[in-house]
Amino acid sequence: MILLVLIITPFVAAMILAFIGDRKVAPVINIFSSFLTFLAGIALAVEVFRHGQFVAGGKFFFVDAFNVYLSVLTAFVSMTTAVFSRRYMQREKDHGKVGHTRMRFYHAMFQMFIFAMLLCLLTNNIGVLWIAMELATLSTVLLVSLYRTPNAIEAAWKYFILCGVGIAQALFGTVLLYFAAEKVIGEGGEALLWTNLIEVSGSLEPTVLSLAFVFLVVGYGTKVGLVPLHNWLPDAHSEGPTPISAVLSGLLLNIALYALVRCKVLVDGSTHTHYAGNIMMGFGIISILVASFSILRQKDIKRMFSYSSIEHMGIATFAFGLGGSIATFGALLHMLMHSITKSSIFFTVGHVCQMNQTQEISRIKGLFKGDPFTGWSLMLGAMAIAGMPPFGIFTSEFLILTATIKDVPLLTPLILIGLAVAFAGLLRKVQYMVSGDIPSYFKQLKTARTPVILHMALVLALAFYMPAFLYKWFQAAVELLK
Amino acid sequence: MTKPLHLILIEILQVVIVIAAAPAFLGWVDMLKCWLQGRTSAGIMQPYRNIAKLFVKDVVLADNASWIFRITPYLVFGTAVVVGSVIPIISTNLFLAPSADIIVVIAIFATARFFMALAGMDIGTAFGGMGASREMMIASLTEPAILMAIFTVSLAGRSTSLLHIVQSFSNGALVLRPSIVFAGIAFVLVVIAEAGRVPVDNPSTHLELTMVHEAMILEYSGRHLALIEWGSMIRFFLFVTLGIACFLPWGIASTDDAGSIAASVFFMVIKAAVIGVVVVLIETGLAKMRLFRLTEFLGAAFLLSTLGVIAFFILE
Amino acid sequence: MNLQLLAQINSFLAALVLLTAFAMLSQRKINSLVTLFAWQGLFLSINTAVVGFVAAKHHLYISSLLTLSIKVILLPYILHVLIVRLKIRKEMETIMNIPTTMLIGIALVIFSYHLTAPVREMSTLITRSTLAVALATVMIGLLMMITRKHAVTQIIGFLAMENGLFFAATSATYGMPLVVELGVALDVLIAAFIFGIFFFHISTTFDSLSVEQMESLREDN
Amino acid sequence: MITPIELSIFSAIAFAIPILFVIVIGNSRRLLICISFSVSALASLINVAAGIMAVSNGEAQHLILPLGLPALPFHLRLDELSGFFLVVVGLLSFFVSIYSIGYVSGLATGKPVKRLIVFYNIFIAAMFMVCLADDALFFLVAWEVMAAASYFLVMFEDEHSENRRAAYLYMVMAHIGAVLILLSFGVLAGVTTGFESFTGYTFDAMREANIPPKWAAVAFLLSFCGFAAKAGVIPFHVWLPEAHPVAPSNVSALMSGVMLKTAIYGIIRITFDIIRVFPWWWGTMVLVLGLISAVMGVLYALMQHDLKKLLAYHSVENIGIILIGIGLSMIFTSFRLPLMAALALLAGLYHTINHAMFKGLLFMGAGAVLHATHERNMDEMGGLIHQMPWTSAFFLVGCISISALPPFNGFVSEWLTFQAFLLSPSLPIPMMKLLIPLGAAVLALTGALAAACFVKVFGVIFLGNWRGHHHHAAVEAGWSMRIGMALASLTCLCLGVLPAIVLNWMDVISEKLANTKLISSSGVYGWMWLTPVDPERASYSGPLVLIGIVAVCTITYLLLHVKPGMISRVPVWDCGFQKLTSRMQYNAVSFSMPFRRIFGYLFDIKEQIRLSPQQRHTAFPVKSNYYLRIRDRFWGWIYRPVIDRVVLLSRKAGLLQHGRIHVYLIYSFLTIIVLLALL
Repeated sequence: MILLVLIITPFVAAMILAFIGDRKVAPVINIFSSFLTFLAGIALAVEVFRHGQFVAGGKFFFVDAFNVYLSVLTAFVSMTTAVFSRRYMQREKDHGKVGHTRMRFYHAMFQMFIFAMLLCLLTNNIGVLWIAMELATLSTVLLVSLYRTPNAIEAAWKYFILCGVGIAQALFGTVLLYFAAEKVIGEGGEALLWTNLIEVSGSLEPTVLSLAFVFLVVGYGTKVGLVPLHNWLPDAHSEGPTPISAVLSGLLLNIALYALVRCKVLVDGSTHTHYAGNIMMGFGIISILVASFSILRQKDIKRMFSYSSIEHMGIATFAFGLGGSIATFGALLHMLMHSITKSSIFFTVGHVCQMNQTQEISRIKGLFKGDPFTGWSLMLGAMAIAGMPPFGIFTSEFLILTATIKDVPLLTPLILIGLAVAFAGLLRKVQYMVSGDIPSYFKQLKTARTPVILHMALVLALAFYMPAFLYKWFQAAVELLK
Repeated sequence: MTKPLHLILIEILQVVIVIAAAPAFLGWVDMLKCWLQGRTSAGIMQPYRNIAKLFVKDVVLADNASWIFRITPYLVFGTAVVVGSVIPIISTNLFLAPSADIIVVIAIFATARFFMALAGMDIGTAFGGMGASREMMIASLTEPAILMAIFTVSLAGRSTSLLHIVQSFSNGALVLRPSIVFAGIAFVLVVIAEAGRVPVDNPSTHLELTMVHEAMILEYSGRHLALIEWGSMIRFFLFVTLGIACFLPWGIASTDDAGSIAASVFFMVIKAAVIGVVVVLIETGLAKMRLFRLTEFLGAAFLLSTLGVIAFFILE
Repeated sequence: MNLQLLAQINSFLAALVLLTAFAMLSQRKINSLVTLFAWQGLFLSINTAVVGFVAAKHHLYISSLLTLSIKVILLPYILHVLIVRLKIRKEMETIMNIPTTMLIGIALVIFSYHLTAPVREMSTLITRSTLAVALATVMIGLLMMITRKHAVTQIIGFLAMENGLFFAATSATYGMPLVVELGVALDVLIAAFIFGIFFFHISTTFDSLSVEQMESLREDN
Repeated sequence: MITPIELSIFSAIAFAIPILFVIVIGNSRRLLICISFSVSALASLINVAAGIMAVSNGEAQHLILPLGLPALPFHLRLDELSGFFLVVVGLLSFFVSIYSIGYVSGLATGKPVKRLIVFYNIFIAAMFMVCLADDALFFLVAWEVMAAASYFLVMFEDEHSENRRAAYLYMVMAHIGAVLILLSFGVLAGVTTGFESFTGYTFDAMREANIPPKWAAVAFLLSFCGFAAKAGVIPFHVWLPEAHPVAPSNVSALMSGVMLKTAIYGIIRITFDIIRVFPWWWGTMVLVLGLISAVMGVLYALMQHDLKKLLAYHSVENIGIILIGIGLSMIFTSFRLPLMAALALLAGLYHTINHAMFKGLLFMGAGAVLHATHERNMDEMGGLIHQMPWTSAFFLVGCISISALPPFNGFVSEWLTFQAFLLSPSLPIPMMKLLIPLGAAVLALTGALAAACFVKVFGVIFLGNWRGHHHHAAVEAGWSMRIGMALASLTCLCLGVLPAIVLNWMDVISEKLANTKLISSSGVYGWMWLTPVDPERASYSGPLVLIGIVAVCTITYLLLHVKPGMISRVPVWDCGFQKLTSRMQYNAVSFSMPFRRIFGYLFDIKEQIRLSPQQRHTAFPVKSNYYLRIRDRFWGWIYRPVIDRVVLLSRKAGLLQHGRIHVYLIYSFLTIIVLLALL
């Protein structure tokens, strides 16, 4: 029941918003519906906390420790993003960057996107998971090109084509999965239900599954933004409107990783080797290195932070590939922390860009003096994302790194280099932007502080105190995944 | 164990001897020098006359002289006297001796030097600064050498406290230890540097480019100058006695009856006289070195003392 | 009808699909490219129907109809309209010269045959041998997207990949569950609309549909 | 009865109060500064008390905060070692907080004082937490918070590019160091529990674990590099002379005085407390690095004429001296010579507290001078002793102490180190017997050079005449600054004169870490005499030496002043020719010239005299100007190449984002092919 509310609310909201178009109420409805979604998410969490994991809707939905926290996270971040985007998009409209039709489109598609992601998370059917993933892509493609600038269109085109190709690979993988499953479970819809697959995963044909995993990892990996499949990501993040960058970076990547990990579990269950893990570790390392070295030379603030998203996804992927209780725990925590932190950073970046009317790092200066709140939230956000305590990302990186040096000591130097370079790069740029004197073209604006404060407070709090239920879920998820 | 009264007496006696005898030793050295260079000497008492003369003179201070400038002479003199009270010269029954071992002694001298250099910079003349700079440079080179020499001795004597060094040597039979010999030679070189004698520094010159010690105290006059002069005489003498205590301690009284004290005083005079001869021979033999040749001179000292340490481990 | 014949039909259709894929790879004229794509869709839908008949899976008929309506009628029509509207030149230049592309294509076929061999061993279906063809079609579609400079051709390549996937779904396994089939079809439909919109945007902003103008977001400077 | 550990926790929480004040009474600056810094002074004092209690009652106390991960809450532990470091940190931060009242209110308006107050308090609290932490996670959290806070403090005047550069360099090196430490904890915890649970992260678990030698070596090297990066051990020192000068002086006092010490704490904690059993080459490595840092640090310092840069390089030197003690102690420990190990360890620890005191004092003095002159270049100063008598007196105390001259504290610790060196003959390995004494020679050289350097510093800044181009009316520092410095100087004197008492108090540390008491084996003379090992070997009595010197000086003075001859003040004798200008004085550059000549090959020196082209008349001397630039060779040797590599690689990474969608498609195509081929 709650599940239904959770899934349906954004869908309905999308319909309504598409219908009423760009009125004063539109952003309010947007916020309200995502708030409703968030409440539903909370309720669902309570439900799961009470009775543990369950299957609903004729085995169509499935909620366990792993996806419940992700769906609450999704609901939460999309809510705050809606709050943020209200004033932000209003201002974009005032600047004449977007018209009425596009605003209508923006609001509708935003909700549609949330719907797709929640469907992704909560469905029990691998095929539907794929469909929802595709839907999520399609619903954001046109949001990326919202500004209709040549660059925006180029970015959106690349996003569309690359993710389309990737997703197609994923479908092929899914087909192979089904092919292997139907022999064991028998034909029909049953054979695609994750709950059934996990039970029989031991008896699935290893060769087929490892073949399938190649396609799945390439397919979903494209959306996770793993190097060398990442090229769409910086473009899409930097050219799209900031709220979209926030949800793409904070949520979509998580969802894709979620899908990938679900598949990994099946493959591991079948092959009983570390095959899938090794592939993921490889992708993770490459992503960390390439992303961190790219951060160093970015001239565009949003591009820089999108690269940092690639880096962190690399870390999480690596950790999942590494396996083991500590590393997996760290990875789960990392997904949580990263999406909260990164989205708050993007909020701040949005404010910064609007105040300086540019995304060029070299033209952004003196934020400490210009607008202390924004300056400090950018600085602290960067510190948090770069893995400085007392913020949560440090905790997860701590766990992951310590686990790494124990299990694969020879890879730690690479990760060390990656982290160090990324830290140096981020700090250099951010320090440049916050310090110094205010440029002439700087214009202080009223900013949406609540989301930023909420996120940063959350990251800080989770670093110092992790609630018991969250810990319980993580442990359960670890049991499932490790 | 001896009665405290005796100890105090001995202590006082030694301090008095140190203060009194130091100018005489310098006079002796100068006298010998004059003889060797075929000049008629002013006699062994000349340093006393100088000091006396300076004491009766008035003090002329530069306008910008600060309190550093004024306390330095007292510190120089005071540190010298304090050191004089801890080095076993006439007896090993010094109750003050444990309060400072050989490293502390060197360090106390360093303190005096520190203040002297500051005083040199206080007036703000080029000479003062030059003297201070050079003095500290020389000191930084002598320090390692002297420490290695001491190291050798205290390795041999298994202690850095002078009393025990003296006892362990003078009680032991007279054996010729290569390490001690090396260290001894090194020590002589170092003493020459520390006391500002030729070839390191020429105490009798006032030619600005060669001055080191004199440059620092150029601005002093009257009783201040007297104290500094006297202090540095004591310092010179103490280095000699330190050498005696470390390298030829035989004859230093370990009991405290008057006879043995007297004997050890006698021995001390003899040794000091001999050492004076050695110093003079070196001084007249060598010419004043250029400042940057000193590195070689002191390097040699350091090398010898290090050889001493190595010899100790290899040969003994 | 006996299964043997049906199996032969099935493999024959598979061969045709592969053939059309190669034809598309070598085709320069855009209109005929679209036509070829329609043909491929047709073979696909027939094949689906056949398989449905063989396996007595009635939902496969539905998906066959879906394929017919979308991939054979709707999409080609949309593409045609676009081509006419946007006055796209008929000749498409490629990045690589055609023969090389063909060679690579053949290599891909062999490679995918090699890959799917173990899978074929364990399968009991009569359609099993067509999995290699499906994979090859997917690969060739990707290759096509790589080698063509034009937005429309890239889309066609993309749809060809979709075809390959669909072919895999119907041949390797006797069709995916219906809900999935429907979802996939829906996605393809949405995708079609989206690239339709895109073509307009691109051509209005860059006044040409060549992808080569869209290379400004680069960092290798 | 409240236990020490609770006490120090509460006081650490008390550091939050000033931060609240910033929010509450942000508008009235003067009041804010007074209250908040007094509060932090008080809190520091409480910590000192806690530390003293902890050391004296001598058993470890544990506390587990309900924070962090449920399975890995924050463990705290207050044992003798952490107690000692609490005292070190607390004492100096107490002095500095008092000093800051005057210093900060003297800052120009418009400076972000609130930022300063907030991070100042976070910084100190974090240092306390570092000393208390007892599990890897909490330790690193505290450690990094400390680094971040100090980073923002260095960034204080972020409008200057040099501040930004320094802060950036510092933060990056600190973070890399922290990650290295993290990895070493990873090794320790990993071999402890194999990571099936979180329990392995507590130091207790690591203590119990018996770590295989190879892994232990890895852990040690990692952690040592990490801590060395923080302590500024050569060659990890480059950030230090950049960061300390640009920070506000009270901050640089804390950073140089106590923040570096937390690294020392870490090294001791890891080696002596957690790993405990180690081969002799670890100690040798530490010793050698210590010696290099000591002598190189002082030489670099000699070459500087920027006051705070010079002091920063001296921190490198003194860290080196501390490491010499610790290294010796490690060597002795590895050869099972507990007594000597105890001596060397105490020497190192004693120098730790000494350096904290006098370096803090010197930086406070430097701050006062900056305040008065707005100058950091010593060659623009001079004769300040007349305008600022108090400051100069306190600064002099600092100079004597750091030059290791009796009767002040620096000497005592160096003396102890020498004694430790003298015990080296009892080592079993002949080679070490031969080589370690040379280390003593290096230490002696260091001491002498330090003395030279501080003659230069004091002479050039406070003595002589004003050298500056623009004349500036310097005024004496305010009362709070003077109190801060006075307290520090007093501590220096006490530590120098009464070392026996302090060492007695510290001895419990050596009992815990080196398994033997030091004084107990030689406590025959009581507090007057310091007799490590045994009185036969060596003895030093600070009180007697001090009393002796003072007594003789006073007696002489009195004797000479029964009938004092008159003192006439006259202008300086200008050697006959007129116009003896103040530019003719020796300044920092000319003072260090002999040293440049002798040790020049160690530096990257660019020295030239440019003769101005226009010659007015052959009779006049040509106008010439002198140019000198001295660079740290290590930058060119190590850092520059690394940076170049990184930039190069990042350019390579940029090539991936080529811009052509076909290329991207090829990437994904090839990825599939490769993965399938690997199948």
